Amino acid sequence: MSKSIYQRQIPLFLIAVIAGVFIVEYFLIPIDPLKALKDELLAWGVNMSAVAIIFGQVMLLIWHGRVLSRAGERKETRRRLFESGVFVGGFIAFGLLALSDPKTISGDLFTALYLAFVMKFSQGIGSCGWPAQVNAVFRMFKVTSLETLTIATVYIVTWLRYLTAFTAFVPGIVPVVDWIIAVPHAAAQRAGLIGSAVGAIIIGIRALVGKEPGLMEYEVT
Amino acid sequence: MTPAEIALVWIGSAISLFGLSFIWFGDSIFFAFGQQLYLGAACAYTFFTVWKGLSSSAFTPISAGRVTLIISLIVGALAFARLTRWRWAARYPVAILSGIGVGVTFGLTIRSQILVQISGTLTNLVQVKPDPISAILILIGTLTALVYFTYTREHTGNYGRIVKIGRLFLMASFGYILATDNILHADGLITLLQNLIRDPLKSIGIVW
Amino acid sequence: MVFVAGIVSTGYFLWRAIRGKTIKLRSMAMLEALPDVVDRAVETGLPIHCGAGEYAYLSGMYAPMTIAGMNVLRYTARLCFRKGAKLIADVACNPEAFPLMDGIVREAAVSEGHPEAYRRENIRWYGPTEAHWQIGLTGQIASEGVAGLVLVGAITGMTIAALGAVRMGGGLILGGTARYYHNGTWAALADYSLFSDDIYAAGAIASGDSLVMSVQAAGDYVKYVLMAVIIVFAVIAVAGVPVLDWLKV
Amino acid sequence: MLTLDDVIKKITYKRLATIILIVTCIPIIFPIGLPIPVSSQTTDFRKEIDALPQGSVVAFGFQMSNIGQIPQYGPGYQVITKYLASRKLKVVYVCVSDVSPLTVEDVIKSSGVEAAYGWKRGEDYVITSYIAGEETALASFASDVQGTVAADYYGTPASQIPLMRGLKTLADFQLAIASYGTFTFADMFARQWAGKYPSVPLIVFGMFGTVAAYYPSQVRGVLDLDRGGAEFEVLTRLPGAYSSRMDARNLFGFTLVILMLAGNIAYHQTVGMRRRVGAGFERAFFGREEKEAEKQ
Repeated sequence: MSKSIYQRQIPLFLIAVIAGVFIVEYFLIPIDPLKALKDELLAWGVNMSAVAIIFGQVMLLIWHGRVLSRAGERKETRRRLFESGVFVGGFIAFGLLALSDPKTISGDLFTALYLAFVMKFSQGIGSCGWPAQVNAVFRMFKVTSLETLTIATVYIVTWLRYLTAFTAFVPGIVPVVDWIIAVPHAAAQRAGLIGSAVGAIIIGIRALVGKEPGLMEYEVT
Repeated sequence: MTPAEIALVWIGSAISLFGLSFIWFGDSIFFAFGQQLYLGAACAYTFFTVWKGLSSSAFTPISAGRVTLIISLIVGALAFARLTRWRWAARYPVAILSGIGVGVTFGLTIRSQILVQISGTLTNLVQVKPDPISAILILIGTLTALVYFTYTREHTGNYGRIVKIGRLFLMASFGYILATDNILHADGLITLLQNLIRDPLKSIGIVW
Repeated sequence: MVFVAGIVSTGYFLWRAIRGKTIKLRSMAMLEALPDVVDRAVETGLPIHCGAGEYAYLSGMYAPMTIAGMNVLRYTARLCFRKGAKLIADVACNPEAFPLMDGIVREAAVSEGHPEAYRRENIRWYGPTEAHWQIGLTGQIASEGVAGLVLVGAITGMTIAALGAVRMGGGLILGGTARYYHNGTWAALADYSLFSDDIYAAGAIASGDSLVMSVQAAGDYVKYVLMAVIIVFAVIAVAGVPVLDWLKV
Repeated sequence: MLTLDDVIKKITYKRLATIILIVTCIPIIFPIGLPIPVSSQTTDFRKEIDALPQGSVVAFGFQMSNIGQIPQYGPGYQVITKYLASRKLKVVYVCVSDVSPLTVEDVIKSSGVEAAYGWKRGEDYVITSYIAGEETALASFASDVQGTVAADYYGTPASQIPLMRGLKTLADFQLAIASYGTFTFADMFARQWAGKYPSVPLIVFGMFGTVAAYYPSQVRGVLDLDRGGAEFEVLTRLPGAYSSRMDARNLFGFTLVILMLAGNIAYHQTVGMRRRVGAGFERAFFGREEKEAEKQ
């Protein structure tokens, strides 16, 4: 048997068959055996997805090992050692904390420490996005055409509508923004959704006929 | 508050600052510490979540006799074949998951992204909502913005003019969603500052 | 009806393409800028980060966006290996596509004659949630620098901190998503943006396969049909025909 | 002489961030007390709750995309929970993201409803375990409550939870509340809950723009995140964190708008209204035209 058959052709065929089952069940024959097959495949998907996360975690640990082993200079090695040490330390410490409590990750101590460390850092880094946006708006929003005038005007008007002090003195801003949401935004959003839906359908059909290159690498070994 | 709770509030605030410090100091040792601790701790959390998930979606049903699910675990584990010379075997879980993804998307996309959107546009017209002119504007906006998303013709001449109208609608929409997204992030900063300034002081009894 | 229009239109263009009658799609600024970004990476010695977004799953609603992103990843990887730039592929929070991305990058290295340039540690997964992705990617960009970030696929609002890191590091940002609510951010923050359906067209162009491009062109005709349907339905709906009942789902 | 353009050019990325940070800090340290007018969406949100008789059961759909959202959304959950408890309503928190159960638990603790209103787990409120599957999860809960929630977050079987008895479908609830951190959930809630069970009014704690199309027909009231939360605090006279955040948001917003306008004035002072290739936003959206112009 040619290598290409079991390395590429069968997986591509599997994609087409599985996608086909879902499509046929949805559009054409909603019969019980087909529905049962679909449910079974969905259950497989949930499990495979979970196994994929375990795979990712193993790869993450391998990544730390590889990066550490490849670190060249002393300074870089020290830094990598520190980073990997904190990562593995955090993993083990919180892992043991969960294991030490019958409620594992729902335990009181785990929750308290998790909120203090993990949530707080997530909040801190999550608050780093605004300078990028503010910078983009400040530096890039230059009104030079009708399009840029439109986006800049809507941007400012929307901001003002969400400033309570402004709406208290200029309540007329509220219906203006409500109109923007209901008319131009709704129209553009509908077009955007229809457009991307068509693109997605075309990709789906290409997958069905095995002509979608984004689904699989070409390499045969 | 107990001393332990006060300590946690102050430690939490310090950790938040490690994250925020990124804007001014970039990749500092504090940022790296917070980052790696977050990644490690959250990975441990996820490990237990995934394990719990697998228990209910795989181990329990398998022990109850639904043996076909064993295949899903075996095929899923083929992802590890990427680490061996039989790396092509990892294409099987990818193929099954892609097949599910493509299949699931198909019907739902047609329903929620095409039919519901067309129906919405027509509803505006039939019910004359919000007003007759606006209802017609929605129709024009939807059609012209959709013309923008065509790729076989260059956007020049009369066709380009239609696209230009569509682009105006898109611009208005992007202006709105960008502003609301900015506000969301601004609120994130405000929340953080409020927590950073008030919570530690509140924990030691300073409230104003 | 939409399903049938899609099948018929795609089938027709596929048949034409197989017979050699291919169709070209209009050029896209983002793809045209990509070689320049790779050149910049070579000059500065900084890496290019490329991915399909933090929601680039295979098994869910975002599968088509992921697939489009994979085509762009292959194109970017080939350019990087050809020109000698370092590529880092960023895997989504749910690593279903990890093996696929690993395979595509490896294939690109081999096909460009530089198998030694493929390194597994350059395919990176940061953790299972959006926050992991954001924190991990931001940290990587901060510590290693970046010449460009190419993200095409299922992107969320959590990318912004990473985009800020790219800006701070002087890198270029290219990409976009079909998730509508994030188009505004990408319009403002990216140097070259793609919106909604643009990512699918970009994926087809990036594949370099004339057959794929021709099939993508079928989408235009489906859209024309839909436009006609909207106009006709609008007219008859106003005339009192219960069109909305036909569309009930 | 220093022109506006010179000043603008001196505002680097970090300096810009510093300016905004300082401006935002001021009202947090020294509250100003700017007015907070209450919008109709918030009033409608309250009306739907007020319309319920004591003992009614509410389904609180709870989705958060990540744990870092707790501080931002937390006060909203707290004030809503407090108000529901004060009205002697019963709540089933339907957790459709992995961090939801943990968050609800924190909300119940930090809002102090158990002590203040005598709320009891199992009788007055239930926290479901994480129901995976996003839209499928919402649909499944709506059509088969007992089948979807076999046990609560603490492992108690649904059959042993007094509040869960008699709850078969979403139609057995008197009100549904949707809250979400991921925008796409707005449509899912509207489709699976409000769309399929129109007899159960749906109110939302989330960004207004995401449900604008459904308001007020399917979605009867909206708390528009921080602004809506602040309005709700004013309306219900339950003091919370949002009201004080509004001062900071106002200053943040006004500064941003002024800076943007100043940037534009400076730009046009130096280059005039003529179209400059590669200028600002043009580069992002019209890259292709820019290339064509370069060729010409």
